[in-house]
Amino acid sequence: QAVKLIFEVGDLETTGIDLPEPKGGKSRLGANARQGTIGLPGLSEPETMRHYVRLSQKNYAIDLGVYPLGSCTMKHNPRLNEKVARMPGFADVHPLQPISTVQGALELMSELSHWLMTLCNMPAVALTPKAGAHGELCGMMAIRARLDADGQTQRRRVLVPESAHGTNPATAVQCGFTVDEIPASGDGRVNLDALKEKIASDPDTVAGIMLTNPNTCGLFERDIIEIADLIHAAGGYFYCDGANFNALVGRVRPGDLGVDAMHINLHKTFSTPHGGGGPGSGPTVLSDALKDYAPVPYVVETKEGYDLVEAVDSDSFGRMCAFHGQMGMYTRALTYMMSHGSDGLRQATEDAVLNANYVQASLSDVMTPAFGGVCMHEALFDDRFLKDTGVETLDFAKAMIDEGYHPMTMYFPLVVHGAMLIEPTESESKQELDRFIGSMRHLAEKAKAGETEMFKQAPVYAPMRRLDETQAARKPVLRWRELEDGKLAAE
Amino acid sequence: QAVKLIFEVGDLETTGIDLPEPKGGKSRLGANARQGTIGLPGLSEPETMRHYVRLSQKNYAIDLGVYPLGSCTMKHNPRLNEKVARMPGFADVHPLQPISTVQGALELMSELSHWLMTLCNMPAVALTPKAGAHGELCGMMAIRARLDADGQTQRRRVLVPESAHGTNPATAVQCGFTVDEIPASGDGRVNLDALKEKIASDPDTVAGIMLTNPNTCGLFERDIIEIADLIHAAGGYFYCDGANFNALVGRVRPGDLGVDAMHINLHKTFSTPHGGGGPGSGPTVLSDALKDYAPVPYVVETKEGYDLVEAVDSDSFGRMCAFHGQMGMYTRALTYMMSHGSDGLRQATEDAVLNANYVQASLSDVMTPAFGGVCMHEALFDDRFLKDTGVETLDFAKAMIDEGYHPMTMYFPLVVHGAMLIEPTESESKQELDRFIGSMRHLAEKAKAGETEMFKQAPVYAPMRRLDETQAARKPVLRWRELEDGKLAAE
Amino acid sequence: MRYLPLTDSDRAQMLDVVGVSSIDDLFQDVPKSARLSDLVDLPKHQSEQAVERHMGKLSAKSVSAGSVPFFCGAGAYRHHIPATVDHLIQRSEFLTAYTPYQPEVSQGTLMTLFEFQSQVAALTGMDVANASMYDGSTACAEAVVMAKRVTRKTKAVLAPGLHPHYAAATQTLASTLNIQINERDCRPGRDDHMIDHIDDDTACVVVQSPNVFGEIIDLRPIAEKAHAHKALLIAVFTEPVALAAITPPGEQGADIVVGEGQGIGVGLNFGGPHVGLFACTQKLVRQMPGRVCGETVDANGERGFVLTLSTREQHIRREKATSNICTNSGLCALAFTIHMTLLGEAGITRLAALNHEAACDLADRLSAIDGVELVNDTFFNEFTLKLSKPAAEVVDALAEKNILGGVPLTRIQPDGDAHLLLVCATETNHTDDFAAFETALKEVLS
Amino acid sequence: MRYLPLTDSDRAQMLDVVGVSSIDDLFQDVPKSARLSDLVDLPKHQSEQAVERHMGKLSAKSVSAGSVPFFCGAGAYRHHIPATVDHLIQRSEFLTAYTPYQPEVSQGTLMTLFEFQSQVAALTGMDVANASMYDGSTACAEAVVMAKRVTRKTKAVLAPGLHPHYAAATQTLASTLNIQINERDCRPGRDDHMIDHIDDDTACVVVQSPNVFGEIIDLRPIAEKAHAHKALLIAVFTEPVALAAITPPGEQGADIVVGEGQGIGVGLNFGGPHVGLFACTQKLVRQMPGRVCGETVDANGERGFVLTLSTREQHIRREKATSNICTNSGLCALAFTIHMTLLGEAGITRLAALNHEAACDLADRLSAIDGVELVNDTFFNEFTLKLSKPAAEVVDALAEKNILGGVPLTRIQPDGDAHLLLVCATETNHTDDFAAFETALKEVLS
Repeated sequence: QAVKLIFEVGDLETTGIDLPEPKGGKSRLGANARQGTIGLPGLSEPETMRHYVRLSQKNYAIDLGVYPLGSCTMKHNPRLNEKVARMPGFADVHPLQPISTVQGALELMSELSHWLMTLCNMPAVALTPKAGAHGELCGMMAIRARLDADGQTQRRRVLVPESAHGTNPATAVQCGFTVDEIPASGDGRVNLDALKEKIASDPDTVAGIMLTNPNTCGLFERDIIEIADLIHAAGGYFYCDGANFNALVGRVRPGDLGVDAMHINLHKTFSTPHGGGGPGSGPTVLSDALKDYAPVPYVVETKEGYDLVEAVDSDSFGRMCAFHGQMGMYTRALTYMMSHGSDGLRQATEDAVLNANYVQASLSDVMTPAFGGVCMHEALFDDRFLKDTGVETLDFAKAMIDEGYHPMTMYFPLVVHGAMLIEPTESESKQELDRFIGSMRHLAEKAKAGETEMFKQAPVYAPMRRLDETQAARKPVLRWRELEDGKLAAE
Repeated sequence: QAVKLIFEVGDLETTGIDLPEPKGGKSRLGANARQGTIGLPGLSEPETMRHYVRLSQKNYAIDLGVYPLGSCTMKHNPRLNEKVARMPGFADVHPLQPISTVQGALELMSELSHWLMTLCNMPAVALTPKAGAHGELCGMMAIRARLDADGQTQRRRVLVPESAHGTNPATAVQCGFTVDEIPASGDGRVNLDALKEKIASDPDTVAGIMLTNPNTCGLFERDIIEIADLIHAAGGYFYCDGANFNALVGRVRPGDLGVDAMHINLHKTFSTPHGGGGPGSGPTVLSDALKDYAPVPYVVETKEGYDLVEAVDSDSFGRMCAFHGQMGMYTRALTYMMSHGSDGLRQATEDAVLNANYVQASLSDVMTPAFGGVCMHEALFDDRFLKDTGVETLDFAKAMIDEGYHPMTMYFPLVVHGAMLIEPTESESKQELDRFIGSMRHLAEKAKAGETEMFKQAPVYAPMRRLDETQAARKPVLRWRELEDGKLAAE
Repeated sequence: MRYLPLTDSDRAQMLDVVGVSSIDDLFQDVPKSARLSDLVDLPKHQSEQAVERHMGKLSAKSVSAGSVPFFCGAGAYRHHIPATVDHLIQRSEFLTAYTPYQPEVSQGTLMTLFEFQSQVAALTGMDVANASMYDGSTACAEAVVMAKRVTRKTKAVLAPGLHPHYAAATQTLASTLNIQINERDCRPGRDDHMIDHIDDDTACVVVQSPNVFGEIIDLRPIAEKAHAHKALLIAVFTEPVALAAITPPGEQGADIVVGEGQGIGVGLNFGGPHVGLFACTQKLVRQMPGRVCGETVDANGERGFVLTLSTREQHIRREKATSNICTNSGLCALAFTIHMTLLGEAGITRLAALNHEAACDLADRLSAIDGVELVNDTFFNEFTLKLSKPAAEVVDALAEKNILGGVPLTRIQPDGDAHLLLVCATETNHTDDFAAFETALKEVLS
Repeated sequence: MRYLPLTDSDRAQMLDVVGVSSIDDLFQDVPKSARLSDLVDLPKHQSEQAVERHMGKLSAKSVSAGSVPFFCGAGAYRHHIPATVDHLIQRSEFLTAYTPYQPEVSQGTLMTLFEFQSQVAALTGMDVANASMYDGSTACAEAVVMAKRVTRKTKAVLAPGLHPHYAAATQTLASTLNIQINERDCRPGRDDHMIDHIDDDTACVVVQSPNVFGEIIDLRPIAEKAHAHKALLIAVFTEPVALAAITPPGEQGADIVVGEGQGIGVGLNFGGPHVGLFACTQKLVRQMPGRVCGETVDANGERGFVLTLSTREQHIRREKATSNICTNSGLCALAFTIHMTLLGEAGITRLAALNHEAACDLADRLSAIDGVELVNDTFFNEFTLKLSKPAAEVVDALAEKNILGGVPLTRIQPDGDAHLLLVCATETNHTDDFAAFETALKEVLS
């Protein structure tokens, strides 16, 4: 049953919140007091509840089934974390209260930092970045600040593999760098020769490299230490995209690989919920070379307790946002890490990698692994197995919906044709994986058997059929508008 | 997709709860320490979450749509009530803590009592009954205790209208009474002549009457004061089934009608959630004639604060259960009542009655109201409009599921053929009601148009098709059992 | 009026459709003398914030168990409940659903009830269980009534160690049904003697283990004697976690097992809501009170679940029903089932071991104090101390030191031994709590 | 390991299928020198109870706003959030869903985003809004970058009354993109003067209203001057509730409106997560950063919603994207939308009136104290006091009296006037709070 928009249900008089009557005294709003209506419909509380509960049931969610989005790391979100995040000493504390009244909050930030630095073997972490891409910005800003401090203002070229997340080049540009793309080798990793050539072509302009490891093909960059050495030798810095850190936690420390900066997606690796698109949190670990350039604010420990450094002085490249970052995510991530502990975190990493390899191995006879061999936490397939079937990656993905699954990541990384990137995470049981594998095999066989129409029609069991994205982009309707005749309609 | 039982997913080794390792000291369990396994499967936390989230989506709920179950009063359950019920001073308090440490809890019980007594205009209320039927027991026990105290031990006959809830006769019997049924009159109310006759036939054996008002046909018993007088004159007591009190709150007080005892379903009238079948709560108001016989425990106010009378002495008929009743429901009900206030409670009653009348009026041309005229909070239809269509009330109800609704109450009350009892409650907006009315009209027209098969097949859009209740009862499979060969199967 | 969706213009339109001119017309059947024209004398509606503030103040006037060292049991037990449990039971689809009479749209509730029944049957060692009762005490009372129905005999023998509230609730229900109940001497170490009360008129024997003093009772000899006289053995428990540590009553000859399930999944709640567990042998299933969920198939042959055997119930059988029970404790049963599913065999076994260990530690510490004597030979997580001072005074003195140090027997059995104190330890107790209790008790008794 | 479903026997079987003999083989590509064989030096796994206890202790070490009289604002505002909001955002289907890239199974999130965008557009008086940013400050910075992109000019004029954190975050992003930013004199009553800075090189003017001192700024003359020089007016707000009380920036000529949405639906959270609002004119829509949800139809012609205009975004456009933003603040946007839906026009208007009333009352009370001067001519729910003593000292002294009495300007602008105190009152303040604040401030200043 189609759900109406609140604008089609509510009206300007109804409200779901009882408030006392204002006494109606003088106004200090001055000349700019609002005239006229805003245009916000109100619903009573029962109507509101029903509206959003109904809507919610049109969503897929981890709590409903396998969510194999490669590079997105959809893992179990423990409800303990939600409970802790709502404790009043974390949730109901103002960021600008006197420092003496927020000692618990600062201690938590300090503990979180300790965990992150230890897991990474890095000497510093900037907690403030508000998401992964914001963390990239933090790391690249720190690199730029260091370069500028060293008078290396000509170093503005950042090497980025073609398999990189889109955020990498976008971030580099947002920091005033130019992007120089490195091609992949046949085994899905950085082409070392090409890299050397890129560096050698103009070593003095190299600001650094942005590399994801394991990379977006789900593969560990075997030559990573050599790559780090090459970049360092050229006078640049190594930014590691930490989106896939969940494949390494407790088994490999970025600090041991020569990384200078890496953001950590608390919402991927440490299980803070994705929430339909955030909020995330992107604490960024920094090497000795970069740590003095970290943004404000940060927590320091003094004799009297914890303190916050908020003013920009010294070498800090500045402030990235108001206040101190995503406290609500810190609480969840620390709760998660403490629950797992050093042993559980390592085991989780191992299970994530095992699950991915199990999926890859179990499907390699009916689908086509892009590179073969052992993978890390995600299994990458290309569309060769769909050749001549008329079924494309998109169709295959939509057919997965009818099997009861969220599709895997499609058409990314770009280096693989018709890519299908599957990340099961450690949260899936063997039983669930076996069912998932069965569904995938079933679809692969259907495709090969020529049942193309089924794929083209898919999904048919979802809350909606395929949506027309072209129309949406061509004539964007981005908000509700009231029509002039007093009726309401989408613009 | 079919969901497996936990017994088909879990095993005896897996657990979703980490606990420290026991130190393994001496045992004080004696000779009866457990040997052998229990047979309880465990699931990890992510599996558990997914299992129950998936299962939950197979349920209909108020938060999803109209739930027009007559006599069940499925109204909006505010989440504020849930929040309040979880406050530590209510949820995390032991019933046998020293009285000095539970003053807030007792004050809440006292406040709740004040609200209930005021709304009912009754001098006393026993809070302990754990549900409506338990409240009936409470009221009837009090009547019996009073009769016994007065030496009226021959009064064991309870008059019960044939339209009564099944709990009424069952309760009467459970209190050692016999049930004497009173027929209904043509207008769906108690047949006053028949009642007089029943009384006159042997007035000395009359213990009392159990009457629902508004009655289960959704009608106010016009002669209720006369009925009360008749019973009292005969030496009996008037038990009112309060299941439909939500039609009266703030407009009519049972104490003004001559009621001696009435239970109040906090989960119907005052919105504590039904929870798929409880917990309920059935505080029972008592008249001056009965109040000395109330069960223990009860709260009293002293100079030092609140106190609990827990020991049975004086006239109390005894104890109904361990501890003091459904505290968790008291908190929710009081929160609800305070939110509504005297004005909101009255308005809610009016809206509930208006909604029912609106449904009745809007459907009276295509369906057949059982009695016609103005109804109270529920609209009763019979199956005359389905005559010769081959469609029965059951089929009609199942077809409502395919329209996206929970069926109304069927085949109850028994006095109406193929009864359909619709209670929309005050929580429904006009918009929702209009949609509901539209669906009902649509179905009524389909039935008349001879589309019988659609009804017989229904539901087809629900999580399951019609279930075979006969098979379930004939060969009851009431639990999971492990088969002897080590495999698991339902018994 | 945040909970009321109708607007004044809706109301006017709807009255029009109904064909009356005012709301008052809809109340025309109410005798004039009983029509309220004014509001009742209660406060008017308040904002969510105001109500929450008021309730918060009330809450703060009690001492919550989690805020102090806490050792109360005696029928209600404090365990750690995983956040998952409370999250799941608050889902709209579970919380705001009715009794699953329409199985096609209630499989969520029904399947969990089937799991619940299976778990309860496994834990008690019985064949079948129902879908829950109000609580342990009312389940106990219903069991006695059921025994009368089954045996057509009218004498019930209640063990001295039965929780006094359970005995009282049973007495209340029994009194109107002409069931005779023995005098009970509620003292420790007396449960064996009840065998002497059993005779051919006995419908049932009701024995609690661990009993209210924490003693673990051997049910076998009692079962033997009962069965010899064609009486049923009703086994009672108040702490479900204990069943993971002791031989289940089903293996000791119980015909009916009833008890309190609160310890798993449900908070203390000042005594309610809790959840009554009720299990019995296959033979007795059609005499059980309460709702039962059973497996069946739908029109497509798919496995599904329904409420069944409803010909026992009041809404079908009316005055011939096995009980008047209607609403049960569905949501608490769900909480029990989720918590139990998380625990599983491995978890509940370990949880039981930790509880027993905690109680052993505490018993050792406290019984070493002058003026304290451990009464029990055996116990699970609760034991009885005999103190040199009246227990009620001691508990009050401890409360002033912010320690909730157990339940004096006289609180639940006013004529009981005033020097007996029931003390419980669970996995929620920190070692610091033990030390604090020990120190404080020493001070109070010295 | 409660979060890990694999059993050891699963692992063994799966390794077998993969064709390796141990987990180590799966890490074969890691250089030997970087392989950790031991556990890192951190505590091992702990029970839920132990973790909760630890976190509870940390929580108790801070003074929560709700536990004391509380008057802090300066970019984060404490309002009462209905229980419904927090309940709904915790539903699995919202909480544990990803960005809605697969619209067929994401209509729940998408439709709420469409509602969110519509509400934000209405509230700001703008044509369109995006699906949220991290927070107000980063939205502000992105708006300046966008203005550069739109105008191809590189000078940004920030108003003196812009929240210093917003200015700093903008400065950080601008610095690497060769955007020149003026020196700001962060004092009250200076926002008019910024008009003088606008010239033909100006890409944008950034003005906050109510500004950080609480002053309500007339944007019209600034818009006029800006537009005369083909510069964009970026209007900023930090308190969304204020927009219900004042003329929306869209009616005053703003081209882009950015601000913090936290005040509706989202708690203080010690500063994050919050939710950035971003709205602009129709003309600029394809230059907006961040995700946008749009209406379309499915294959059956049914109305549905999708993420759209993604050719602006990094995952498609990579280095040519309008921003590197990827994850936004979806769940907070949902909370905003639910809270706003509950409020509706009637509710938000009344809420704004109550806030203003509270602030007026408080301003009157406090400014009557010796040594206190009210700086503002106009304000909504926050105003600035000039104190006879340094504000930071006063606030610390108040904190010792358990009153959180506002934010000293120097906390956010270290070189600002040390005697200025920013004070905020909302509907959450009880009259008792005002009296307590008044009394305490008198004492501290005397």
